[in-house]
Amino acid sequence: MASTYGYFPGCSARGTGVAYEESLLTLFRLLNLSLDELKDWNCCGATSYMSIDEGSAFLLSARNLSRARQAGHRELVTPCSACYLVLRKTQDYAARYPEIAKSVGDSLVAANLPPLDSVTVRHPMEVLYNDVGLERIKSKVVRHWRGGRVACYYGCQLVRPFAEADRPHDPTRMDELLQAVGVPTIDYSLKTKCCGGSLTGTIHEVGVRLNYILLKEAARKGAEAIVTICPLCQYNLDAYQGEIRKHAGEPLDMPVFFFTQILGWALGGDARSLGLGRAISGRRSIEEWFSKHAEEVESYV
Amino acid sequence: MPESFEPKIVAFFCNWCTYLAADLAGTSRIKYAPNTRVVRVMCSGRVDPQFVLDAFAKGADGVLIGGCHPGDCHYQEGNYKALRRFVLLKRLVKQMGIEEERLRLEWISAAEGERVKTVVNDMVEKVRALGPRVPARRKEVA
Amino acid sequence: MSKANGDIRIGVYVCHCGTNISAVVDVKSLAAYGATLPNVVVSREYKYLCSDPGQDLIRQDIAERKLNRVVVASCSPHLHEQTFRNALATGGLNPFFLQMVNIREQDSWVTEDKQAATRKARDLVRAAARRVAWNESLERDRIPIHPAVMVVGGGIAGIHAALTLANSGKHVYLVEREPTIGGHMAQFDKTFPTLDCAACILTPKMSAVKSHKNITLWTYSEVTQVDGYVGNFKVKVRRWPRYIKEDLCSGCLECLKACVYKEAKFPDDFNVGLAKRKPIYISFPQAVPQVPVIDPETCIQFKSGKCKKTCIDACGERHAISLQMEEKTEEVEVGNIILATGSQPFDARRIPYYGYGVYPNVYTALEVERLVNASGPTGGEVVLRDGRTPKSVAIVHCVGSRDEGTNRWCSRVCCMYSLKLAHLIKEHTGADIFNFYIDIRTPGKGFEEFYQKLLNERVHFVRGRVAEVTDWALDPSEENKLVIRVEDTLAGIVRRIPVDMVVLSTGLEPQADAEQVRRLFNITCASGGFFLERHPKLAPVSTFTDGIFLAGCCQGPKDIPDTVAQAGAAAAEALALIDAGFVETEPNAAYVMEEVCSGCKTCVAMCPFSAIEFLQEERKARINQAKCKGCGTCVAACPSGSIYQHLFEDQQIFEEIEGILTNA
Amino acid sequence: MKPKVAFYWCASCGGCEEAVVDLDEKILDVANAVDIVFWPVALDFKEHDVEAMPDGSILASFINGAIRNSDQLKMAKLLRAKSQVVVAFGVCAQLGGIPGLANLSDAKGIFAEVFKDGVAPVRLHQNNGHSLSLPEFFDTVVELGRVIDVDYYLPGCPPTPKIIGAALGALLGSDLPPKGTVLAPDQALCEECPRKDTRPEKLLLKEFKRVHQVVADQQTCLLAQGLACLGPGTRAGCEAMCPRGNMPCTGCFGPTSRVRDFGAKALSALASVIDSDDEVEIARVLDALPDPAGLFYRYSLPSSLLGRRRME
Repeated sequence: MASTYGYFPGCSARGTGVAYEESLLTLFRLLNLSLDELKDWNCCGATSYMSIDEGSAFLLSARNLSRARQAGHRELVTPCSACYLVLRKTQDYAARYPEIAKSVGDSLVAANLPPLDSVTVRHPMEVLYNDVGLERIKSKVVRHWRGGRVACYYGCQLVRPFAEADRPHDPTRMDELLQAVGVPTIDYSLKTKCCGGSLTGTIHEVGVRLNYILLKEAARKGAEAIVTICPLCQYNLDAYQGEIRKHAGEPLDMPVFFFTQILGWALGGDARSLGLGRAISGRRSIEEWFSKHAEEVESYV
Repeated sequence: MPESFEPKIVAFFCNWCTYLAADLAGTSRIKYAPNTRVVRVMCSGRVDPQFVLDAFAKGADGVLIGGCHPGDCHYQEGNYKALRRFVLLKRLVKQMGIEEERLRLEWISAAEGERVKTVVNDMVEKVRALGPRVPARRKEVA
Repeated sequence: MSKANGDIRIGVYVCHCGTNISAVVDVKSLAAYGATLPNVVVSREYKYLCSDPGQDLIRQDIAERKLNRVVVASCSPHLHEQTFRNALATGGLNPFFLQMVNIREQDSWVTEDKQAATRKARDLVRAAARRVAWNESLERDRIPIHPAVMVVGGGIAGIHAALTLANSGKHVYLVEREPTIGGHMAQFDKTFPTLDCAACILTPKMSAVKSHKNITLWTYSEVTQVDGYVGNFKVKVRRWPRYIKEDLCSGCLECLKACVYKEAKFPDDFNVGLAKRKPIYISFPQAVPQVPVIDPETCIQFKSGKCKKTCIDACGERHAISLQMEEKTEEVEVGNIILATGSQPFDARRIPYYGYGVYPNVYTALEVERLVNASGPTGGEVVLRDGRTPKSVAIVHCVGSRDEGTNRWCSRVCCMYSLKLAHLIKEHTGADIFNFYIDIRTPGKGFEEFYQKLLNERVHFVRGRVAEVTDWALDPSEENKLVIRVEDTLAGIVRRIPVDMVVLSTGLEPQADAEQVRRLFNITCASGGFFLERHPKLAPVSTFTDGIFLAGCCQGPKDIPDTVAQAGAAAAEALALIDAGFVETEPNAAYVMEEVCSGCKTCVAMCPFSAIEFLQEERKARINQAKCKGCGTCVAACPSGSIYQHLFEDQQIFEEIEGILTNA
Repeated sequence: MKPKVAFYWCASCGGCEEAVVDLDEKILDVANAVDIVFWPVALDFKEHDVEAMPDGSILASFINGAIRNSDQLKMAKLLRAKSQVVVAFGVCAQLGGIPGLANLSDAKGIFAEVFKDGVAPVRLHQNNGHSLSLPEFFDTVVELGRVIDVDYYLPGCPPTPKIIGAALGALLGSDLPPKGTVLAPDQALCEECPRKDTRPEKLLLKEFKRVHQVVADQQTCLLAQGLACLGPGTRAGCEAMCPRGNMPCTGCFGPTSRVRDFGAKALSALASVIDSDDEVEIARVLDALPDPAGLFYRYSLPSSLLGRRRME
């Protein structure tokens, strides 16, 4: 089934998370799922908006949802956990609080956009898990995993408070997806703990300490890499390892992937189209695991 | 419709579930709209469609029937009989020009005091919005 | 059908109920209004009508003012209808000339606006006054009570109820689902706060049950069908085959030794999986009956038919083992039923962040009960699954209690058993013990003293709901430990406390099949899923189904003393009915006006109790007054209006409707 | 001198007049027994002849049809004044009858429906000095008893010769039944139905059928065959004519004295025997009865508890 989903990239896909979008598109192509990007999408309303002026945050994401409806999409895929959360939150609040529903509704009318109609917000992880299924993904694997054990890290926003993408306290679907393509994952008890979020930018040392804890524990449990589903998590964990090395004086250099990169690789995507070259930390491992000879397509029978 | 329109809703509550739920709402001091007037019957199966039509004829703005949840009837099946009649009665009542929201059947168990509040308040609001139900006017003859 | 004929003289009585009613409803004006209604000759208000002087007021007026109808506007008929009917009766009036108006539960207590509440009361009183004019004089029927009682559930509640009844000479059928009676109490080591050993006080009662001449004990059995009503229930009980004949078995247990499985290798439920059992087993040494069970799921003979059957050889001449034994059904008649089906511990897996089932050293309280128990899997040694003795133990309170995410209620026993376990573990291991609690609740005889004792035993108490139990280590001190992350709400800091062992004090939940059981016995569940008592204060062991009583945790979490007290109360309620010899029924049966019945048979299909018979001779329907339960479904269905119902006549209900709607 | 009787029709189809004629030779006995002073459908008397009579000079007036316009109202009152006894003759006079179904609409609605864009009638038409007038057309049809005092009721559409005969007998006889009596047995039709014994004791229906969908079995209970037979709720007296003719009873004899609203009771009885406890399934089964008001109030809408549809 070649299904088409509405697609809302979100800002980080065009900034720090370019590799996420690259690998996502590659992976979906390999599974012949097509993503139809919303025309003229705007900020999802996350972070600053949501914390400063909830009202406008709802309007922003309502506009995106409404555009999706306009484009005739019943399902809207967004890879970013923050976008996912804000879009869901908007739907949820509009459904629960008449006054919010009204203000949103009125503004949409003013902008002569269709009303906030039922659009299901989806995350790629859960699309792969539910719509494609482990079996089908397994069947499409063309490469042996040559890398080490990985820690699947889910972060907070995808699974809480909305528990649709996975179980809120012990999500496992990313683990199951990676295991399906032959990647060994560790039992990682911090998989939903805080990555530091925007603190790395505001109260820097607190933010950095938080992702130091994540990296350290992953290493302690024998993981050689961390795999994420959220651009902010990936950035936080990837970007500050040098700084951590300096302060904690620990030999820490661990690659931090998007799950779409690993899956894409297993299904035959090439390193560039998966944005693997964009990593900051753990470049040596990456060189090794995704080297030319590894890239030669092997056939499974 | 007058500003201060207070709908009057005749409620037929079964003795074992909904009536007890209404008692529980009381002992739990749950406040809800004062518009219902409960007629206690042993079972929702006792509610003769004549009672419902009579209430409407005499000017009730709404009629609420409360019974035990399916499978929970104190008399095993009375609530199913009530349901069968209700489905047909609702159609008849609609033909007689009475808005559907004015006739309602709800399953409320003895433990669901909170639900009595939700149901009654919701019904009162819906009926209030419809306005007073002028009993069907007979042309003044003689 | 009654006629409001002759001279109707109604008395209207409005109750203040202290201020419960009068604070919201204007009782004075209500009484004054009552006086203006047709046929009303006297209308009064009084502080407490249910009190003796209140009732006298009514009796007096019946005598002096020649009342022949009475309207009482007070609380719910479910509370005091009986009281006021008696008042009428003792006043020389047929009790069914009473009509109650519920202006407390369904008016003053649920209404904020005083005018609105008073208006509502007026409408209801007006309706009642109209209706009561049509009430008729009725007589109650008497149903004889079968003296036998069935007790469902063989935990301490069921055991105590059964013994109480049996000792008073009544025959009791005690039905237990497990192979032995004893329930959860049998799994405990010591009991709080006195620390006397559970076995020492339970097992004598268990054997008393076994040997009592008035008790028929059916273990490994369950109730499958209940028909009839108070006085004469017909109950079907399914008895699973245990493949060992109770009458022939001497309880020597040679068969266990002889089993081809030299090693026990199947999880042992009684030890909550901490120990293993063989396919032929006995739950615990003091089990009653002292008879093993063969589990066909695991027995080789049942699985493959290729077993040496060494057990049968071991039994030898007794021939107690019979692999051909089949399930059978017993059917008995009883007058009353006591439900003592208990509760189940909360499944700790439902709270993933406490790591039960993930980290081997996270235990539930019940598991630890077995660990500290001298007859338990470790012979009373508190050791971790890897054999180490814990040096530090965390006890997490309120797991699955007082929690929006799982169960909102307080399970009442966890605080105390947590303190007990803290004491016992310390005694056994000398480990550092941390209790993590929201509040410590010790409202029982000697409970608070026990808590103080624990404080002096240097057990640590941290006030705060545990955020998570985890294995991630921040520094070497936390390596290979379980870390408790919690906000210490007294110190106002977030703490990480590394421990070797975590005990989850799981709360109590309704049995998994409480819903089916409730339907089986036609009773109600409260919102939490525990069985609903008839009245929380005045009828705590009765249900809304006459002749069915509750005892123990099936009605709500409670400790052993409360359970035993309740079991005694339930037994007493049953005894009261049995010794009275009969119950009086509510005279609300339906009846057919046979001279006008056309014999269309519509009603026959309406009755689930087959109380309606079609008379082949007369070609008309007739309702068996004894069988009719008074739901009135056939009355509403009769197309020619030829069926009537006492207490709920069409005319009476039409009058009520009219009364509600004719504006004053 | 022979007692005087009058016959008059209001809103009716004429069937009741036919029923009188259908008395066959009995009509002659009637003619011998009484003196017919007013019978527009058969004899040439005029309104003013009646006006001329002294009050109470007529022994009995048999009025059929419901009251739907001012002229019928006037005649009803006139005859009431002139008669000692008024008999509501037939179900239209008794309960409103078929014309009563007009209460599902009102004058405006009916005219719009009937005349569409054509020429609608006007109350008063004047043309060089001459004027023609029509009676006022009421919004609501009512049964006779609602506008004048009625002594007896003869149910049926039309009443059968047998009960008419019985009624005449009673009136001419010495002991009159109590005022307000419905002159038919106060029992449901099943009592007289030849199929009565074929209804199963516990009848539950999985579906209803409409008469055009099946050829009903000649012997067995029609309801048991899924046909919405209203016999169980309908007063006896017709000797189950329709069931004998293999058609279900439609209720023209109205309810028994113990029922306030024929439709509500018939509805209750019919719905109660649906063999399903599932709301969706129940709704599906009931779709076979597309017009509940038409089915249950075919003859009794004006006298039902609600009386008419409530117009916006």
